Amino acid sequence: MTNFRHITVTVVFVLILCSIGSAGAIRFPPPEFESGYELPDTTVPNPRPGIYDYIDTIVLVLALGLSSYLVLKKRSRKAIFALTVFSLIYFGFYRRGCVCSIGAIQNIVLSFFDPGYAVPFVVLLFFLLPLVFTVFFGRTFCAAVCPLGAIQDVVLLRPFSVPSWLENGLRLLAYVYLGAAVLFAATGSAFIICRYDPFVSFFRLSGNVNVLILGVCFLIVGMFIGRPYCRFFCPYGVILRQLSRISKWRVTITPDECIKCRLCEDSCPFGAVKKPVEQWPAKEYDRSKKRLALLIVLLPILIFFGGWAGYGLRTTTAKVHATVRLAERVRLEETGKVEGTTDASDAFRSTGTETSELYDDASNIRARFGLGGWIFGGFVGFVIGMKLIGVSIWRKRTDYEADRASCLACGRCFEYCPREHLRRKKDSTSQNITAEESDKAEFKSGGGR
Amino acid sequence: MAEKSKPSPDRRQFLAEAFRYAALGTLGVIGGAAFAKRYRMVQDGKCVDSGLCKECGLFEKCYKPQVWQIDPYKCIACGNCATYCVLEESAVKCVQVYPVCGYCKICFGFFEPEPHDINEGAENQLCPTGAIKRTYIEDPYYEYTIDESLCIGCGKCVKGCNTFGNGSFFLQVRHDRCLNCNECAIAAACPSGAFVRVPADRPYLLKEVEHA
Amino acid sequence: MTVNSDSTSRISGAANQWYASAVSTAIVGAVFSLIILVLLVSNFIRSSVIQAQREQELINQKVEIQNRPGDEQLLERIRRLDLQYRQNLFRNLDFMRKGAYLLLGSVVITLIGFKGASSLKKRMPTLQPAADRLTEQVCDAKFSRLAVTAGIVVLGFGALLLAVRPEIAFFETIQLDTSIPSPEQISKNWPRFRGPEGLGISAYTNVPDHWDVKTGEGILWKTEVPLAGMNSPVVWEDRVFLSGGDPNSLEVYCFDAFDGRLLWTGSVGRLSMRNDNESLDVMEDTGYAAPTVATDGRRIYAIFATGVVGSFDFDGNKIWEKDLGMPDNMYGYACSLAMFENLLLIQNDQGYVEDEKSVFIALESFSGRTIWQAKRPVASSWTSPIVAQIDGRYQLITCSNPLVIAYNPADGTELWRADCLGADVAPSPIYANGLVFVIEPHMNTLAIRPDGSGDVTETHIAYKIDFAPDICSPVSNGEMLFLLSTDGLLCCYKTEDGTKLWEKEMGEYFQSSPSVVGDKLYLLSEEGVMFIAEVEPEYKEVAKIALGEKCFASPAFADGRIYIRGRKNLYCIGN
Amino acid sequence: MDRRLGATDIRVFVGILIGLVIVIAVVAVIRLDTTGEKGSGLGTDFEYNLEQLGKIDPNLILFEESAKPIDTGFETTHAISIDSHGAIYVAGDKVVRVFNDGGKLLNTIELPEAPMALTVETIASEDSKSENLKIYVAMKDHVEIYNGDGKSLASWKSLGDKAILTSIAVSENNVFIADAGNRIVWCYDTTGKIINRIGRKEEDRNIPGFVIPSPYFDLAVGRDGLLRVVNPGIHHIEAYTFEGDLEFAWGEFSTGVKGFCGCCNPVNFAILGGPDPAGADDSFVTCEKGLTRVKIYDPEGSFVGVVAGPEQLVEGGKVETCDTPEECHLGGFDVAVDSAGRVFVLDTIKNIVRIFSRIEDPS
Repeated sequence: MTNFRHITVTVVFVLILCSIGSAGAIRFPPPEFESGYELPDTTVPNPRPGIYDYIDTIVLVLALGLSSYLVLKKRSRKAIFALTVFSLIYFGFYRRGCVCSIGAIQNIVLSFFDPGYAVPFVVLLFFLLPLVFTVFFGRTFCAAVCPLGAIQDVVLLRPFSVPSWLENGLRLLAYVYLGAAVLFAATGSAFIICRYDPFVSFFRLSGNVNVLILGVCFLIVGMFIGRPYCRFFCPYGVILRQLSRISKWRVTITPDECIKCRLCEDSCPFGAVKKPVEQWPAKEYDRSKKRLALLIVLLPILIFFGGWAGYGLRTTTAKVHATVRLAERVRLEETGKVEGTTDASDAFRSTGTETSELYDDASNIRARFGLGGWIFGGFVGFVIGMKLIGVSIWRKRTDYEADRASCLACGRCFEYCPREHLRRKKDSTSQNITAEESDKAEFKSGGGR
Repeated sequence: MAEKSKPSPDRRQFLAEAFRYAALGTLGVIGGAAFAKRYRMVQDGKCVDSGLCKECGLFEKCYKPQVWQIDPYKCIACGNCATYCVLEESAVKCVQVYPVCGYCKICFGFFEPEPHDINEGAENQLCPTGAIKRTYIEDPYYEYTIDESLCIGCGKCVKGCNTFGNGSFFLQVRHDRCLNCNECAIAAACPSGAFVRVPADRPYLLKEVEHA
Repeated sequence: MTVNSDSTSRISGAANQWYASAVSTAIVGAVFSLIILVLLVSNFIRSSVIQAQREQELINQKVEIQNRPGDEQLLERIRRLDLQYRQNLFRNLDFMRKGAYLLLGSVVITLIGFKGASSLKKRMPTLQPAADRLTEQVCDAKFSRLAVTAGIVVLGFGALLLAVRPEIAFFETIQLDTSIPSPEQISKNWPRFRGPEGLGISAYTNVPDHWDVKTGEGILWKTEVPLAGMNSPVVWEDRVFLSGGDPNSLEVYCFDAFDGRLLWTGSVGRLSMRNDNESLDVMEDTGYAAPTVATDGRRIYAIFATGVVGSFDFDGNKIWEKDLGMPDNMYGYACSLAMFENLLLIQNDQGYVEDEKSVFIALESFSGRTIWQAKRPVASSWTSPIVAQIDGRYQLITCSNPLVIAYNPADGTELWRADCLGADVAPSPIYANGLVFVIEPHMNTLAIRPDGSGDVTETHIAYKIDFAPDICSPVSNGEMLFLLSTDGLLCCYKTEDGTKLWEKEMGEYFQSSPSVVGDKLYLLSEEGVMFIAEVEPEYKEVAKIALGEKCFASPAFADGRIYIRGRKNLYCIGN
Repeated sequence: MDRRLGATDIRVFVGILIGLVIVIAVVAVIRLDTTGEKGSGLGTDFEYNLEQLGKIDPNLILFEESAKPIDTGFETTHAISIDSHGAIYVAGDKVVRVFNDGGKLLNTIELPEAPMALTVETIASEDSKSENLKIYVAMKDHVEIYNGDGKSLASWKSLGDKAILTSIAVSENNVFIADAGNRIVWCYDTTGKIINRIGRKEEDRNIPGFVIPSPYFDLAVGRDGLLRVVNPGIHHIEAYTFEGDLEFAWGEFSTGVKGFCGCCNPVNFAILGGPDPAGADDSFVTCEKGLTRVKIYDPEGSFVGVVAGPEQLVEGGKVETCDTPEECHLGGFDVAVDSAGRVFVLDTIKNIVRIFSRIEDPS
């Protein structure tokens, strides 16, 4: 990920200075050669010029804009699919899955907690732009720009619908994942979103075997379950969901009015088509009112217990931080609880730093994880509570509509709507194209699924 | 909750509107904060005094792309670089900094600790991939060069050269190969925390530079 | 498409051909990618196995060549093997890379195939018979709630699983024993310089008065002390404590009182020589460890010439360490430690009066925390403070040049002072028969009534004796006061009025202070000769036993035993 | 109807498949090691291991550590020297500290800059009652001379930026300075005048020239009146006359205990007895870096025995190579001997002085 996540120049410079200090040996001249031998230079091939990052940004903006246009105005699945493939090729295989909006979350978080770190311009844009677009146009980023979404979308062959209750349950994972990612990024321990990114190793055509396996697994599942990563894991998706609830424009199945033909009922591989909803039956209605009251009371309790659990996990979560791991290892060695040393502990000793310093650092970090644990756990508790409330209120719905939050704006449902076909006919006839061709057109345009 | 509590369309629109602005506001704040931070860091001199870009403007100073590199004074040549890189053939390779090299006849970066004989025979070579070339210059000096196409960055020669010689062999991230991941997989696995980020226009930490 | 079925039927024929080809593409692609996958995996496994073998073989042969130098075939073999090994290494890498690309390509083809097929072969949107939507909704809601609840359970359980891992504590917390010893305990032991109250008086009368070093009679044990020190032994039940030091290390020793085994050695931070103005040059006759250690039966406390104070528990674990800073002291720091309840009392007199460096410090025994400090307008001294119970209240009595100051040991408030001393004060004060006896070396010995307050110089000095030792501290059995000068003149006075009773020329030099045991007086000379004498009505020598080793430290008396520290060894004498 | 059945079959099949896949995925995630705990996984061929070579046959060890090591309190140390009275002079940081063999700090001499090497000369004064000390301290490029009380007596003029002085020796009227930068030995008179250059490469005098890959270049004057200089690049100790004629040389490369290991060794040496006639046998005490070994060679250069090997010189007797470059670069220990034949090893990593003396009867 080119120039992702700066540590400030100073930090590096200080490191360099330290290393000079530690160098010890004085610079020693090479021998004078009588044969007139010239000292060769060490080759220093340069990294990819930073300007390309800005090109990436431009491409991103264009892609977002185009995707929004295709979803909301053109309403053409085929075009969307084409754009998806492009994004897959550009942001995926060409840019090797980096720069990546999903990973950008961590950089943003870190920049708020690490005084020595400021997030690069490009990363900031990659984080913000999709969000801004979502506020206006819904999740058009997921539709055809995100390479992770794209690779899952193209492998989707024979979708089976996931029952909505299961979906509701599994979606919790994404929130937990987001929380964890923020926690570890804030403590400067790790970028877990990048560590466990299942598809990036495809884009690079190499990588750790286990990650490859993980990716393959996701793709296999993805052939039958629409975009499992996006729906059940993607931390960025969690943010996009909430924003797209309030988006100015939104994906509608029908271009004008719903005739309740039920044709689109199972058109959506992501279970985002909401059927019309009847009134509560009277007895259910009362019960649900009570339940709701109960759940609202339950919310703060859940938050507290969540936080408490998160706090209880601090020693475990802190292990993710290298310093803590090292400190624990050294401690075990010092107290003779383990035999032998590791590279890390040897390296530490060779620096001659006092173990007490290391221990102090480590326990500070643990303390930070304690606080972070409270927040993280509290967040999870809150999410669960809200979800419970969410599934126990319901709003009367008369039409078939795409659920604002979970609609990935892939445009598959368009094809199922008779009204849509009418619209197209109108367009095509207005462009005086023969019915036959237009039929062909419709026919083909059934594709992409 | 259904009927009665259901807000009238325009009221709902208004709410949505309000939320939208709130959301945009939040994003603005986040962006602004993240952005302002760089200015703060400029004021703190964290960027300015880095001396890495004296004449260039604030943008270059603080917004300079950064890349991964190995601090040769922290590296313990553990060998993780060879296997933990996301690339099949690691982006980390051994480099030879000639001004530091002693041009020894018997180089312990090149020869087995107990060489059977002082010649280039495979049985005497330390490097498992035979990536080091030894060429005669003049008595008693020999030049040692790394063939990067063969080097896998295991750091065996680095150990030898450090222990007995001047340490002119050491590992560096080669940026023609490095993908510069957001979180470098090797950095995460580095036991001595030798991986640091350096400005992309000074992408190497060659020993001679610091020595001078 | 579903709306006008006739159009579908019209072009379905063409569609079928397309469909067939799409499917076949997909199948071909799938098979192809499968083959590549298999190849890649097998190659991966095969190579890793073979490489491992080659590597091992290579290593073996390299070892072998050491034993069979000049074996050309072997050399050849090695070189060939090595070449194969390396070629293989990179061939594999190359194969992997190419394979990956092929796999990608074929997978793409497969996908295109399938996609084409599925897009051509329309499945009509299947319309399930409209179920009872109401119940459906209700069930849905219920199941969702259950699912989420299940989520809670799962998460909670997961958290529990993770949380049960034991925590690795970085700093272990030692349970501190903050109790203080009872007066009985203290009087039974020898917890500080010159015994329970620092008066040189033993509570025991069964102390041996005859032994013989040559025959070994009465010598229970003799142990060499690792590092030299002028300080005296301290005894608590079955433990004997000493300290010693050299420029490299400052150490505290714990010996087993029964067999003299060195049980443990505790070490405190030696002075750092980083910044040279701090470097210490001690005099021979003070050394690095002149001050005697103190104990409260829970911990042992030691201070050294470098101003470092350390505390260890009876098992030798360091409890705390404190650096009071290098004392500015011309002969080297020598004031022994005293204790009062849970306070460790340190008389840290330095420099000259005008330097205003002198201070009295009381540290909390178990934590090392400073409880109180009192600045002292005095110069360096080499005396040890005592804590005496004087009509109901405790007084901490300190001697220095020029002041004798009594404090309340609990909080450091000054009770009274007398401006009556001068020169380099070495002998410690004692309290006997209602009077405090202080010594101005070579000049005179003063008796002060300790019931005053404020400056008592004019008002409370009972009487002066115009004789004074210069190093050895005085001792008294109540009605008699004994003064012993370094050159061996022992004088005895009446404590009420200071009238001289008798004097005796011992004919030896003395560094260590005299002690009273029962009705006997014990004097240990520099040459290590122990004089044991009865004192009434006249000096009457009971025994005179040579130890055969120079002695500077005052002996410690315990139940039936004497502990004597010689220059090198620690002796335990008993019956 | 059958179509619906088929659909259900597919569902079941897919369900099973997905379940399976999920299990695999979980396993993969668990097995994934991002923190380097599993190590590099490279074969044994990729390990650099000196364990075996570091071990030394105990029968060869003729010395034992006879006293507690002296903590010099330095941050960096460079050289050690011992005067005829057995006082130990250690040069480090910007100071020369004088210890007695008990480790007591006797004296401190402040220096203007970091010292590289030093030697101490004892001169009996005219009436030969008192005697006074001359302490020669070699800085990077010049020599400073102090008396016993640390008063500066003289400061000779610099040999230029290129010079890196690494050793200094005194013999009556001659002062020899090893200059690793110019790869030459300077011969001064006691007033600081350069009177000769020794060891420049000259074919016709068959002087090979000094091969010095790293700043370790030691010399000393033997009682036979010959100047002994290390030629580390070719693992030789060469004997020169004061006129600069190469008399003879000895030493051979070998990682084995009998020879000098590494690319450039020995880094330092001392001559037992040195200029002092008492109880000297003129044999050599050499010190190697890399495999840190202190060994004894007889005057003809044949191996006698070992003073201390890595096991003796590293706490816990763990034979190991240095980890970080800084450790390695400090790895050149210095040795000195006193008239009693004790060997003093200056550990430039821990900045302590270890004292070794002969084992009474090496059984």
